[in-house]
Amino acid sequence: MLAYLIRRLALAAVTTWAITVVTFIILQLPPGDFVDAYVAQASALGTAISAAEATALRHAYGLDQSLWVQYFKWLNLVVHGQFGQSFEYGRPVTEVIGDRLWLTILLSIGAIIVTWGLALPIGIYSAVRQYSWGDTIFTFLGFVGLAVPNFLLALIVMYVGLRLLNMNVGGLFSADYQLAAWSWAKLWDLCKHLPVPILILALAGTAQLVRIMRANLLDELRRPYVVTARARGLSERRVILKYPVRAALNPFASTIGYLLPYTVSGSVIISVVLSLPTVGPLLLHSLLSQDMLLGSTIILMLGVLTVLGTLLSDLLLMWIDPRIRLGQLR
Amino acid sequence: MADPILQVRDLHTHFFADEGVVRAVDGVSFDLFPGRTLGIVGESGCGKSVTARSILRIVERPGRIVSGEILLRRQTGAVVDVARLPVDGPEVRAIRGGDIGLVFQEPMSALSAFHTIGNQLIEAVRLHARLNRKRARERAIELLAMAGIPRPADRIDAYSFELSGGLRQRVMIALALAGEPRVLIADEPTTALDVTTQAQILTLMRRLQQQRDLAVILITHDMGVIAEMADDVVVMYLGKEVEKGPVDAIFHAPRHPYTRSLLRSIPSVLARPRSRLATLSGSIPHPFARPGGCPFHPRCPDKLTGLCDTTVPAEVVIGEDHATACHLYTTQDAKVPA
Amino acid sequence: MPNLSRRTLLSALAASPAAGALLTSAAQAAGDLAASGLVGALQGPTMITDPAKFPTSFHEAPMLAERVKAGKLPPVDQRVPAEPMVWQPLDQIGTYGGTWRRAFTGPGDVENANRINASDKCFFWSADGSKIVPCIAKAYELSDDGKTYTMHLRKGMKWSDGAAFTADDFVFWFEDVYGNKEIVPTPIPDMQPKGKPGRIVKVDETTVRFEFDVPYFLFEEMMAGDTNIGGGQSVRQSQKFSYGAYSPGHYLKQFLPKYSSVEAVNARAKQEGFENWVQMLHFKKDWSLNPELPTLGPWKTVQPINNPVWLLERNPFYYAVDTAGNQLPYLDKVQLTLGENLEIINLRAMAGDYDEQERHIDLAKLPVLLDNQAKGNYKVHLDLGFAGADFLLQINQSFKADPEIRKWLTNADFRRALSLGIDRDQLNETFWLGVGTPGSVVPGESRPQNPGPEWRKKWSVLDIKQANQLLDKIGLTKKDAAGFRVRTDNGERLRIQIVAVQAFLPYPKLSEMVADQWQKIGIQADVRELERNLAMTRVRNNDTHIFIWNNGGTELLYLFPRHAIPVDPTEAYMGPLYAQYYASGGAQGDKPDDPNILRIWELFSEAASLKAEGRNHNAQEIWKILVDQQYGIGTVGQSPAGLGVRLVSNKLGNIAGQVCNAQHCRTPGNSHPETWYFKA
Amino acid sequence: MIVTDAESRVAVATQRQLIWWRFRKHRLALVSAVIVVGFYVIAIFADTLAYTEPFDTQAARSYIPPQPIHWFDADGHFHPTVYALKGRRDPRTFKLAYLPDPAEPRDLILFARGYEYRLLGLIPTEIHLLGVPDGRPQDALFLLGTDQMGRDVFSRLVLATRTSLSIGLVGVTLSLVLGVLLGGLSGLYGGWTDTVIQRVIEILRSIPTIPLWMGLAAAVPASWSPQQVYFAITLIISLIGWTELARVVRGRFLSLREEDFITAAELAGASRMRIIFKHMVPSFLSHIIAAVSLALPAMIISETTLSFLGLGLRPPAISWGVLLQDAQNLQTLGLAPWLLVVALPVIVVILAFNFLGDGLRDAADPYG
Repeated sequence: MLAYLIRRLALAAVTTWAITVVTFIILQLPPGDFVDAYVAQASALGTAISAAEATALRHAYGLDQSLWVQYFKWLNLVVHGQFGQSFEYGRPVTEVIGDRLWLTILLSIGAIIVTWGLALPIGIYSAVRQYSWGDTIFTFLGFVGLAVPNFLLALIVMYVGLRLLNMNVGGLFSADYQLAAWSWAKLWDLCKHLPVPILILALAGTAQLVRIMRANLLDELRRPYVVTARARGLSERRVILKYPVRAALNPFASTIGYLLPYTVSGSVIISVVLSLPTVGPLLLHSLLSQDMLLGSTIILMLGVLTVLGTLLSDLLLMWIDPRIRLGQLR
Repeated sequence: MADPILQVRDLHTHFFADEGVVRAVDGVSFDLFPGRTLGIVGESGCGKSVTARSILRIVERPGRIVSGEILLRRQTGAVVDVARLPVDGPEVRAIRGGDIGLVFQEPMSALSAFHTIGNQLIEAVRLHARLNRKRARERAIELLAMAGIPRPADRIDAYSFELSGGLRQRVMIALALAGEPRVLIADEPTTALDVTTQAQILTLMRRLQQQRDLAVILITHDMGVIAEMADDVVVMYLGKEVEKGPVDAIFHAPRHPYTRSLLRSIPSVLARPRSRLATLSGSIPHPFARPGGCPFHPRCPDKLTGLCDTTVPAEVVIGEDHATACHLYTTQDAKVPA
Repeated sequence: MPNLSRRTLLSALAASPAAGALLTSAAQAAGDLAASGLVGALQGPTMITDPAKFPTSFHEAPMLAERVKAGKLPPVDQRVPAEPMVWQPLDQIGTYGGTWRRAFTGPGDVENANRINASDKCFFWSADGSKIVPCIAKAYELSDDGKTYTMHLRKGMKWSDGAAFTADDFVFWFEDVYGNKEIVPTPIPDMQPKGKPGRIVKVDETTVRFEFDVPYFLFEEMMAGDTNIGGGQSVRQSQKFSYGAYSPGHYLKQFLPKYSSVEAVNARAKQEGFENWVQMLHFKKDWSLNPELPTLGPWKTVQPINNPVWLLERNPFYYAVDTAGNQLPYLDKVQLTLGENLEIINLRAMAGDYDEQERHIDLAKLPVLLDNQAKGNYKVHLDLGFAGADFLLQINQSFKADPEIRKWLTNADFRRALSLGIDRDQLNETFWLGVGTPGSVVPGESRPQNPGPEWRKKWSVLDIKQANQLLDKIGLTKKDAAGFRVRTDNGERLRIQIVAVQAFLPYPKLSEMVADQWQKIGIQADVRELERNLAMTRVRNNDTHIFIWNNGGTELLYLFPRHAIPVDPTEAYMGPLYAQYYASGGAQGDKPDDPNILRIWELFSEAASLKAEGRNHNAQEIWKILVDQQYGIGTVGQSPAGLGVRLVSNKLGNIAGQVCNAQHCRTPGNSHPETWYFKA
Repeated sequence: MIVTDAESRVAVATQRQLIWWRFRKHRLALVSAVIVVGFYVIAIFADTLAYTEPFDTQAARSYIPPQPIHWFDADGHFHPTVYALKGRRDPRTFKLAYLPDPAEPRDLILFARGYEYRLLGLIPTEIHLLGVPDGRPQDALFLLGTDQMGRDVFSRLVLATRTSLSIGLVGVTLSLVLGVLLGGLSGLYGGWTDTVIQRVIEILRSIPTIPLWMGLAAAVPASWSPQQVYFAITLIISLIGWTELARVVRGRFLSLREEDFITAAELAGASRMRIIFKHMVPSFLSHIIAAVSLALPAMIISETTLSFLGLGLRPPAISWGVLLQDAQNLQTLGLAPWLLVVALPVIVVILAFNFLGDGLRDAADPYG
């Protein structure tokens, strides 16, 4: 069991390192650098940046160094828990990301909770009452949920909100609270804004998990231990909740690891559509303006979240599955 | 002989699938007596397991009991028709485990891997007896000991996958007896076990039957096990009973061509579903495509063309407690001693 | 098709082949746009220059009065300069208080509030954008030889931290910022006419002299325009720029090695999280990032731009008052809220979330914006620009990669044919909703540099027949099966590439429409939508055939010439190699062989040493050549497409009917937001 | 008892037939299969189904709402016609208003003349399924209205379908090759090959997909022609999409590796590749088909998302994502909501693929 834990931790570390490499490569792929993007932007605003100035800027930001040097400089910062300065914002990357990361996580976790909260009971219902009306309806809705790309859903919700309900569903705060320091009132304001994006974000995941839960549970329901449990005189509810649901939950735990990046990825794009102050729009923007340190830090953070999620789901699996705990299964 | 504890009368359990209706059990009747063992034998898919599940009312959708009676004499002496009880009602639940215990063929998958055997056993104990946790645990250990499990106090906290196949089957038996039932249905209890363990389990079952005056329904495709264990035998083919009678009569004077084929195929009748029987021509038809007339006629070496393939044979009594459903035998033949 | 602009006269109502869907609308007289009620009078507050009419006692905002009471601030008469700027507001004396809610798009959008704060320029423009008027400086004189420019500051004027604002701040900028090669590696053309560096000299506390070696009459315009030298502190010293003629020396000295040591400032930089002192200085002198920075504008940053809300608050030492002696601005705060994309900003604007917003408002949404006026409690104003082309096809004259393509791009008749092949009315109707003016590149007729009304139409109306004749004449006679003209060298289809970026208007879509129209003259155009910095890279590499931009700002040709003539290598879409040649005085790039370009250069460089009339004459001459040669094909302009759709809350007072919409007017800067107020 | 035909038929059914029957039982899947095939037919004959040249702009046709077909003439006879439109822009609201002109009806005819194109990319023709007699459908036929530039939405939608569906198909093919190859190697060889491939998959899946796309798509040189971008986008999408398929394949291989017939083939000296493609792949083809039909919608969503973000295909290319991006603005919501119609085929196709995939999976392996 300890060996398993160590193996998993080591794996997480290696994966994290690999992510730093991949991240760095991805961000170096587009042609040009931040100064190019900056010069282009300045031009659009009617200001000339001379070639000499561009060179000076490049030097000031270390963009004239080799990729290896830049990578290791960044890695060094990362290892020390720093992430450097955002070129564009002129602030430490961590500050720029600041609240946005927490809002992203809040949104994602909210979405995951909603996903699970809806998917589990619906999945159980659908499996137990396979081919019933309810199952058919949920199955259909589930597929619709899978079929509507969430940005499209966000667009539609925006449209409906605007045209029919006369409300703007974008953003996470009312104008009055944009600026305010954190307070209970602001938190409440945030809570009021959260449901729509969370539901949009949760929809696809919910649909998917309902499918998984239903399939898993259908598998489990066919297993002999269900028959024997029933034959022992347990009530149907007890039989199902104690045995097959428990077993069907097992592979579920392993989905956490992937649910998190999936949700976070989804949050990036719906945040762009709904103008949510999460890391999504920041990431998109940093990629376009080639704000290297900002972009790579965000991707790295999301990657690490994923690794943590995977680790978490491994640990959870270990905790809930005696076969793994007792070393029967790897 | 004492009154039967369980009487099954013309039981029909059908599965209603989109492709058609599967008559998994199509008219089965038998009596079961305390202290005696009834063997139900037949190839896979012949309906023997469905019969067992029908008795416990745990047939899964889309299957359901269409007609027939399952008369159970409960411990109170009252006789109830299990087939008429609400399927998940309290009475049926009390009967399951309380009056009738079930032992399943796959001890590995018949136990939850996520719960200790103690957890499952204690649950079963407390379901049918008002005991506190501590007493229930003691009772569970007793049960394990009774089922011949060494070091039961340690084993109670183990998971099923930590035990050997034989021990698992003993756990299953302990579990089946946790509610002190008087009827035990053992559905292929030894199929998954090696020969030595098989013998041990059968011995255990026989011992427990004697100790508790249990009525046992033993479901198997293994004629050897039947010969060793059963007092009475029902031979099933495609949901119908083709022959039934005392074990001696069946073994020494089998009448139905199918029974005869089965006996000829001893010892290797480990038939896989829909595969060829060693000595039987043809394979079991698809359940949706049951042949007309006598279900066995496509494979029957003695079939009477024009009769067997058009008319379902009625059951004919051909001896004391010995009956068969075959056109080869008429009521006249019945008088002919075997 | 008779889909004509609202401004097109009825004469254009010619019958047309009535095929299918007819847009019979549009023929409306020029007056109709005014009748829409969206275009008001070009107006603004009145500047009082007669000291006799100056107020004698001063008043201040309640917000500041409290601080004075608490002893944190000197009383108002000590904060207002002895020679204040005095405004008579447009409608009436306002009342203090309130927060102006507005939108911005992130740290790249500094210009958003730079323009609100544009009153930190030395000189500015009158409300109609035609005359130079005082700003932080009260007057200037140019010597008769045009070599000396003397500027007079306001006595007793102070920085936002209370320190005196004097001639020393100009000298500090000139010597310690502009003069430091690590900060400013290359001198700016603004400060070196004919390549000869100028100097800044302190005469006394309130008098600054700019000295040049050659006549430089143009400098008066440079100091008033949105130029590197005259743009003012907020725009020219934010975003890593280091221009703008003056700097708060008393504050910035601590970050310069000159006043301590390189080690000391670098150590401080490291401590504050910067890699070196230059990076730190770029941060410290940026008013949008550093709330501590002393400034001169009406508002100063209290929460920096790199937050979801960029918050500005009144400058307690602001130098302007109204005629009643109230220190301006009236509005306490400006709250700029981050909008992650333009759609969201327009959506919120419609909901009435902003009190005044002209930036990021999309002309294409005008009908929707009008629909929501009552609900959002705002009024829509259209501010028409002066520049000739909001959508300008700049044809690369120095293209070399493909001799065949070069041959045609540099052929005047080819360019004329392209221009004649564009149906400007279609573009106007589709993308300007008919409110633009179709025609050539020249600035509006009201502008002094306009060469005359006949130049609006020359080579710039749809004439497919003539276009085809021109193309046939120059030898592009052969066509392929699909009807496209083919190259003369290898018989393949002649393909002209249009590079367009997403900017003020949907340039890629406009280009697609043009490409579709050019089919009728047998020209195949491939539209490439590129990311802006990639497009710039391609321009620098002299890799584009036609690049799309606008010519906003060219109405004052000398202040912002780059989209009219190839002189500025920064954005030399008309010929990067030629622009390099001009800018480097012949050291780099290629010399054009087109005499017309050389003539333009001659007129252009001569103008710096000419007085106003001579300069305007030269500009007119240049415009005539440009129209005749069609280096840039103008399409539709003088429209509200850029910064010209203005939503103003009905609660705001002293709002102009029309605001000067031009680069040099720093829209909405020269309508002086400091005189706006919330009606009770 | 009477033997019905159905029963006896089942009795002799092959495995393949059983799959088909089980599949047929999924009515939704069956309907979906028809829809999917229908969409691909649309994709193949896109130019024939389109009636107006998709790049034909005209200010006088800006934002025309969808116009109905008038099926019956005044006498009640079946005589489908469409009307020409008269439009004007309101000088106060700046809105465009179009009025049909019943005085100028045009017959709606089948196999009409229109713009020139090459049928199946080969045969030059100008015959289109729908049109009007004068060969100028752009003046009167607006089944789904027009966009800002007066381009016909129906025609563009049909052509976008071709782009988006083919991206999905090409992308899935690439993913499939990668997935089968790497998943196969992983499952067949095991050991460190397996470990390495599994780690790569894990890392790829640890990077949130959207930034990964965004990074890779931003790296596509924007100077590339639309065709090159098209292939690059497809490649990018499949580069990420293969992991799931590889996982499925690996699992199958792991279980198959133990089967006797593989061992037999190995003993007989067959090469690895031969074993994979000759013996193993066929044995789980049905799973692959199911996995593919489930992967396809993901591909389509990917393209749509990327293009929507402005990182995928760009105009003048026409794809669902491009059209959606074009529709994502306030003026569309307020003035031309019909431009959002593109959402419909996206949803329908993805839905159909999901149902189809689900049905196939159930049919191939009811308990898997």
